[in-house]
Order: sequence, then C-alpha cells, then structure tokens
Amino acid sequence: MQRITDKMRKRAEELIAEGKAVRFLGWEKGSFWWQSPPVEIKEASQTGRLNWDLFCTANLAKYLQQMQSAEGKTGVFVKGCDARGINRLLRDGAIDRDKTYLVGIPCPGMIDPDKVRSLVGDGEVTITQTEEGLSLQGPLGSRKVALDEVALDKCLTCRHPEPVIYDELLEGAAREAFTGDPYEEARELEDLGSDERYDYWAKELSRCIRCYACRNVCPACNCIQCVFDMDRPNWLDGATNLSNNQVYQMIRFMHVAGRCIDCGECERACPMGIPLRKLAAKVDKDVNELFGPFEAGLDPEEKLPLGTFDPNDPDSFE
Amino acid sequence: MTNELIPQVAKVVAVRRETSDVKTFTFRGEGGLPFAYMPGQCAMVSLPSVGEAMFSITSSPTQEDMEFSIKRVGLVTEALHKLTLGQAVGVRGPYGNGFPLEMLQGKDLLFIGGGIGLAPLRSLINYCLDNRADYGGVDIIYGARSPQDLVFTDELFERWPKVEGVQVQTTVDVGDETWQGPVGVVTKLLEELNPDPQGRIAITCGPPIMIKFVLRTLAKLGYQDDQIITTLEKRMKCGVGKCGRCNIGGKYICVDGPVFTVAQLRDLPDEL
Amino acid sequence: MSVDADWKPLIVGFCCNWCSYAGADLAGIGRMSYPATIRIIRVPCSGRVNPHFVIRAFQRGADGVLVAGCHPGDCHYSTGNFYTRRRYLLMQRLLEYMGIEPARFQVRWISAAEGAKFAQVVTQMTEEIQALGPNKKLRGGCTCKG
Amino acid sequence: MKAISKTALPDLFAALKGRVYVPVREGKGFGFAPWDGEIWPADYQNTIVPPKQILFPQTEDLYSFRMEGEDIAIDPASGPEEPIFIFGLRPCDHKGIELLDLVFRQGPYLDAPYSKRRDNTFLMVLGCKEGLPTCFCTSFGLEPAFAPGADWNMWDLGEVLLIEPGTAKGKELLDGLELFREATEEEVSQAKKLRDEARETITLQAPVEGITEGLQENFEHPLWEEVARKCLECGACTYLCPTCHCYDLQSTSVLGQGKRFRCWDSCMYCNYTLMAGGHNPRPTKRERVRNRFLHKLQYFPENHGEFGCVGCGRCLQNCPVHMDITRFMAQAKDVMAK
Repeated sequence: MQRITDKMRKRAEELIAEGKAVRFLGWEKGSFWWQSPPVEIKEASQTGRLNWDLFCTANLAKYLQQMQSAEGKTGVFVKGCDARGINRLLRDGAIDRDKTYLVGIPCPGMIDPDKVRSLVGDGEVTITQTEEGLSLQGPLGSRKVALDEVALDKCLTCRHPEPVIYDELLEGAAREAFTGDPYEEARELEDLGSDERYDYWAKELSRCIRCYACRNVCPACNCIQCVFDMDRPNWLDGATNLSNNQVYQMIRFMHVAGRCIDCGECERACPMGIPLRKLAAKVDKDVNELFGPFEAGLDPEEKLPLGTFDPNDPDSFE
Repeated sequence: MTNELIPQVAKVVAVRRETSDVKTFTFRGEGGLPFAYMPGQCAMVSLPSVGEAMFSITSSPTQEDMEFSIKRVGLVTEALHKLTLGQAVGVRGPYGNGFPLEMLQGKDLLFIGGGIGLAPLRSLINYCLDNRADYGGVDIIYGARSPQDLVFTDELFERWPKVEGVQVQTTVDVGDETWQGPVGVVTKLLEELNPDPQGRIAITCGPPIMIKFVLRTLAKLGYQDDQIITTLEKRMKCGVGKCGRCNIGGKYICVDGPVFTVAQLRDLPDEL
Repeated sequence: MSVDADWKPLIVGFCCNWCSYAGADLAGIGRMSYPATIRIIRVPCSGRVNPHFVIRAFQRGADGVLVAGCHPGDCHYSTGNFYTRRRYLLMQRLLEYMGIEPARFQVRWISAAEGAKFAQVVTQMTEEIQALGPNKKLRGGCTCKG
Repeated sequence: MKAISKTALPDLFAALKGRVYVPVREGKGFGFAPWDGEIWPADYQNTIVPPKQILFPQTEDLYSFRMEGEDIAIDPASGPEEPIFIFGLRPCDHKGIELLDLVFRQGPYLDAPYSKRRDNTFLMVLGCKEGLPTCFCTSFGLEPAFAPGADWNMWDLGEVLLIEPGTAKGKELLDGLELFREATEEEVSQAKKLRDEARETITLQAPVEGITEGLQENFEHPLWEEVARKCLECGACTYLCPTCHCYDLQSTSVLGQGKRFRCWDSCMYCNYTLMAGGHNPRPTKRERVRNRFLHKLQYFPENHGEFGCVGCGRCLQNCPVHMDITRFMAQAKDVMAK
C-alpha cells in the first residue's frame, strides 16, 4: 500500500511539474480509519496528501464532469471501476479525453467497514497488510483475515479490477477477476412469486428517503438536468411514499440500463441500506440475456444496448 | 391553532392588462379584504393544482380591494395569467415587514422603480398620497425597457402628477415613435434631477442590476445607507420563516424582509 | 381474490398514430365488439412512449397498460419500434421483478389493417386483468408514508 | 429515581395511552417505528434517520382541494391527535427536537402541525453507554447519557432501566403507573457512573469556541470553494440531520382534485433556491455547502443563541464522500487564526 502511495505522490508531482496535468484527483486519508475520501490536488506541493489504501472506494470518474470547464488537463487515479466510469462518461460525450490524464492502479478490492466492525469493533482500528492477508486490530480484539472476508460485496464480484483505460499504469497486484455468476441474487428474487417480490421491494423501497445519493454518485447519471429535478413537467413530486420511491428507482435503473458499470457506488452511498445492486444486476442480466453479452464501460465507443437494435432481436410481443 | 400554510379562497373581481406580460388582478375574499396588510407586505397566491408563489401586494391598504401585479415568468404566473373574472384563487398572508412608515413620516420621499419593481412601490405611493399630510414632497422616477413595458400608466401619467407636491418622471431604455419623454436608464434621470438628500428617503425596487446602479448613484448624490430603502425578492415557499429557502445570511426575506435599508443590507452577506 | 362483480379493469393504451391507432379505429368502424376498458392515448410512434408514461399510468390508477405499435419493420419512421422493442422487453422484466403481474403490462404489434387483432388484444387483456382484480401496486393515491 | 425491569417494558408500552415509538432494526442500522410487541434491539446505538421524522414527517398532507367550476374547495388535513411517546431516543436527538422547537414553535408564526404534535409528545431519553467514533455531542455542551429537560432520562443497567423524570409531565406519568419500584442506592450510583463514563467515550471534538464570530468574517473566503469541491450535492446529510428543517410545499392532483403537502427539502439541491425567472442566488455548490455549514454554525446561533448542530455524527457517518463538519470547523479555525 505504502509503496503505491509513494508512487502516486511521486507521479502526481512529476506530472504536474511536467505540465501533463494541472491538477490531480485521488484519495486522501479521512478523519477515520474507514475513510479515504476523494481529494483534488492543485499544486505539486500538496501531493503528499494523496493516499492509497483499502478504503479508496469512491469512484472518481464522476468528478471529471465538474472539471470540464476548468483550464488544462485533470489527472485522475483510476481503479478498475473508476476506469469504467471514465469510459462511460466518454461514451456519453460528458467528458473530454484530451482533458484527462489517467493513471491506472490495479485494484486489490476495497474493504467494507461494517464487516471489519463486526469482527473487531469500531473506534481505534488498525489494519495492516501481511503476506497472508490482513491483520485487524480493534477494541474487540485482533483478527487475521483474508481480504475477501472483509471486502465490499461489490468488489467480490468485480470483473475488472484492472483499469481498462489509462495513460500509464502503476505497478501493483489486482485481485483476481470474478468469473462466476454475477446475477445469483437477482435470480433468487426472480424465483419468488409476484406478490412476494412486490413485498420484498415494498419493504426495501419504503425506506428510501430520496436523498438522491445513489444518483449523485453514479457515473451513469450524468445528465445536466435530471428529470427528477425538473418541475416542468413535474415527472415525480417530492412526496416520499412507496409509490413515488418505486417509480424513482425503476426509472433511474431504466435510465442507466446498459450503461451501469456495476461500481456499486449507489448501494454504498445509500444511507438506508437499500440493496440497489439487486436492481442493477437484474437490468444488467436482462440486457445480456436479451441483446447478447455486454459489459458497460469497457470501450469508450461501445454501442449502447438501448441506443441500438438488431432486427432479429427476440420478440415476445407478437 | 390555525395552520398558516392553508390559504383562504378569494375571487378575481377585476383583471387589468398592464403590459404584454404583466396583469393586475383584484382579489376579494368572502368578507371583503382577505386580510389586513400594510404597504410593502406580501402574500402567497395559489392555484392549488399548479402551485403557489409570493407576490408583493400592489394595492394600498387605503383601497377597498387587494391587488397584485403579476409578471408572467414561470409555471404559477403563467397559470395565474389565465385567470378570468369570478374564478377562485387561494391567498394567504400578509407576510413580511412592509415599509417602515414611522421612519418615512414627515420626510420627502424619492421613489425609484424599474419595470415590475414599481408594484410594491405603488402600494406605498398610494398610501402616502392618501395620507398626504403625513409626508413631504414625493418624487417618482420610473423606468422600463420600452413604452410598452410601462405599468400603471393611468397613475403614472394621470393620477399621480395631479396631486400637489408630486413629481413623476418616466423614462424608457428604448423609445419609439409615440414616446415623447426621456430615453435612457433611470440612473441617468436620477443624476439629472439630483434630488437633495436632506430630509429625504429614497425607496427603490427593480431588477437587481438596476438596484445595484441606483444605489451607486444615490451614494454619489450624497444619500446615506440608512436613507435608502429597497425591497427584495427570493424564492419562497412557506412565507413564515421556517422552510429555509429565502435566507440571506441569518435573515429570512419572508419575515425579516422584504424591506431593508441599505444600511441593514450592508450587514448581510452578499447573496442576492 | 374476491372482486366486485361489476368491477371492470381500466387499461391505458398507448397507440402509435400510424398503425395501432388506425387499427383501433378500424375495430370501431368494423363494429367489432370488445370491452370498453381501454383509454387510448395516441402517440406519434411507440418509440415515443417513455417508461415513465407507463409507470405514471399505474401510479394514477390504471389496472393495465398496453403499448401498441407497428409491426417491427413496418415503422413509419422506419426504426422507431425496434427501439421500443428493446426498451420494453427490458422494462417488462423489470416490472415483473418489482412484483407487477406480467399481464398488467403488455406490448403488442397491431397494424392499421388489424382491427380484429386490436379487439382481440383488448378482450384478452381485459379478461386476464379481470382475473387478477384491481391493481393496488404502484398506486400513488396517498401522499404520506404509513 | 425509579426502576423498571426490562421484561416489564411491554407492560409499560401497553399502558401508555397513545402511539409508542421504539428503536427497531431497519436496513443496515436502526430506525424508530411504532411498537409492535418486539423489544428494542440490544445493540442499538443510534438510528439512521433521527426521530425528527416523527414530529416533522418527511411528507405530510396539508389540505386537499377540489376545483368546482370557478370555485376551489379546501379541506384542511385532520391534524395528528394521538399522543406520541418516543422511547429510547438519545440525548443528542432530544436536543435536536429542542432546536426544532425553536424554529417551529417560536417567532411570529407557529407551525401548527408540528406544534400540535409536539404538545402531545412525551420524550423518554435513553442515555448512551458509549458513543460512536463519529459522535461529538460534548463539543456542543451535550452529555451522551443525560438530556436536561427531557420528560424522562433513562439508563440501561442491564436487567433494569433506571428512570428519572425531568418535567412535571414526566413525574406525573412515573407516579401514575404501578410498574416501577424505587431505585436502590446501588443502582443510582451505577447510573451516575454510567453517565460519567459515557462522557469519556466521546473522543471526537469539534472546535466551537469563537467559530460563529470567525465565520461571520469569512463569508467570501476561498476555503468554501475548497470544502465544497468534493460534495456531490445529494441530500443525505440534510435529511439525516436532526436539526435540518427545510421543507418544500408541493401539490399532486388529478383533474383538479388533489392534495397539497409538504415534504423535506435540502439546501444542497441545485434547484432549491432557483427562481422562476431563472436567477439562482446560490448557483453553485460552493454557495450551497457554505449555506449548510453557516446555517448550523452561524445563522442558528445568531437567531436562536444555540448551535444548529448537536454532534450526533450522522452527516459524517453517512456522507458518500466523507464530508466532515468537525474537520471543516478545524480548517475554518485555522483560517481564522491567520
């Protein structure tokens, strides 16, 4: 970790000095052991703030949109999911490749703080990497675990921990790409009856407070003005009731259908713990089943499944 | 306990077109005036299925009915512009502090209005003219983009100039073949007239950019910050200082304003 | 489910101007009988139908929603309904996943010549929804939680 | 001080005449819900959504309306009548409610639905044994295990809860039910110990001294731009804040018939202050983030003499990009010192 952190700082400093980037987006150490929030570095002298550890979860791609109006190139450190987010935004013309300089970092997978808390408690927690895995120390004791035991669920099913687009790649070990069935949970839900499925989602979505954190972290939600922020026409009023919450989530997932890169940020950002990736997985699964194999964010020029068609598409509509 | 957020129903008893996008509506509640108010105060006017918006009351409390001059700029105002005689609307209020009448008493008054910004001033002008003895000389400077954009033309050209001690000057940014009066921005007219700050209070309302330049000119002419009054506009929802939307610094425009002296504004952050 | 015997479903039908709306017209001209359960909204193309329209219809009280357009290949705008097909193949499955019975949301290709098909689709859809009873899911009648 | 066995709590809840809210497991944390026979989860620390949502619901009908020809018929929503008991809220959230009282029950206008509900609300505060790492209530002069002015303060001693009434209403209820026994001296000292020890567990501190005055001088400081930079402009911090009270008024209607309601709104949203003509006095997130922090740390003290933050830590716990008000305050202090 420290080695990569050092390398990050050095490269950011060099690239700013060389004029290849005028600012850098990365992560810094936050106020608590479980936080490594995004940071914008504007001068070579600040690169010491950059930090790489197992909490650099936030997808930085989203920030590039606000950098578009700024002068000069923006350097960005990208994990697998950030890189797919970049492709995503490039595909939509939301950002300009010529205004970015991408430094890839192979991603080992990020930690779910809740999983660590359940093992060693919260407060004074230290996590050190060992040959075998991780050594956790906390108020409830010490534990040695493999990273996968405490990794975020979204990382456990990550199919592209290596960045898929970059200008240069830092050396490092990525986790093994997931090759299993990413739709297992969605299939389990599909097996239920209509009413059971309805009740399941009614219970989950009735909690939604419509804070829009899921939308605002999403690299596929890059509209300049979101339909849910419009008042003419007013597509959805501000009342948080089950019906409106269902509509919000369904429409959002229809909007990101075939564009979702499964970075899982929506689910991580949701303060109410709504299993949003089960909706994302369902849509992704159907896109693949109906229109052929497709993964969003692998290619900045990809054809979007809902932006194209094949005359021989399946047709159950007669 | 009555819920302040629930309007009462009033009826449209008159509609007068002022300009292509401004209409003046007269509302009457069940028992006459929907509620008592003072010049410079505001009210929420609503069409329940469309929405609600805050407007300054254009009439003077010395009049029998309540009037609102409304410019068509958005969803609610567009719907209001479709109102016809006899139709019902919701009104609640009055909101805001209104003009500081005690401070104005016995003083000479200088009104500087721009565009629809004359609406709140009109309430005070008519109030002062109906209580003529309480005030000194009244100067009114009004400007609009073009002759077609002038509001309250009856009063501007007929009623007000006939009152003793009242001077009305009207200017337009761009004239046309019918226009005989001055052409140019209000500040130009203001500088030419150069009204003596001694014993005078200036009251101004108009688009933000106009207010900015008027304040500059007034300062140049020797007006102190506590001699200048203006009335502000913000997006408002509740009108009662709770929904949080219309604050400038710690002040809520809907209860602490909309009327402020420039001296008071100086103490607030620049977030207009 | 016990349903009021007199209850009839309310179906909102989005019909493309060039085919299905004309098909519905033909059903009328031909005096074909079908249940008076459908309220037709004419759209320029089935591709115009935003998923939000469908959900909004359910929110506002529809028991079923039908999207009807030209047969694939016959679109007046040449390709509009190909996009419709992809969009609603997906949406249909999403609605089902959220617990909405598949019979409540249907897409059909109905040409201007297929008046009989229109009548048959409405008849069949009405029967299916009749069996399910009034739709309570997604309904937005009450604004407050709980 | 009185004591009640935890096993007798269902009897207590059943004896209360009104709707009893208790902490329940909800999502990945906890929330308040009407008591349904289950006792509250033992590992409950604080709820994700503060109990403000009971007194100030996220969505609440104001009136229904019907357009009848030229007329409008308005029918006010029937207000809440039932007494409310909130069992197990934490001292920080109790303070949050007191601060909402300042907004909704003071000034030239009262908020009728809130006030009506609040008049009928009984608050049973349960002291924290231990703060979370994100808790900083002590910075604002609060105690994690005691809420001055609460109807009841309660302490969890394992088998029993100790109860101390703090209001006349609280005493009356405690005396009026036969479910309690006098607390032993031993228990009373245990509760005192719990209270003292809890204070020590709050490790996070926010520098409040002089912050209001300092911020008053720094409205245009470049720090705002820097702080706002990473904000994603979602409303999580505001919706989960026990003192955020901003709301919107909206209507929903079909064919001239519908409801007008109010719902929470957030000053972080891009269209929050947008005016009909297109002007926006807070056009970018710099102004919006500034407004949120200043509302808590400058405007609230100016208007009400108290900070608009209770140190519950929800915003730092739940921000997707870990914006941290305590860190901001420290940064602001640095800036002011220069």
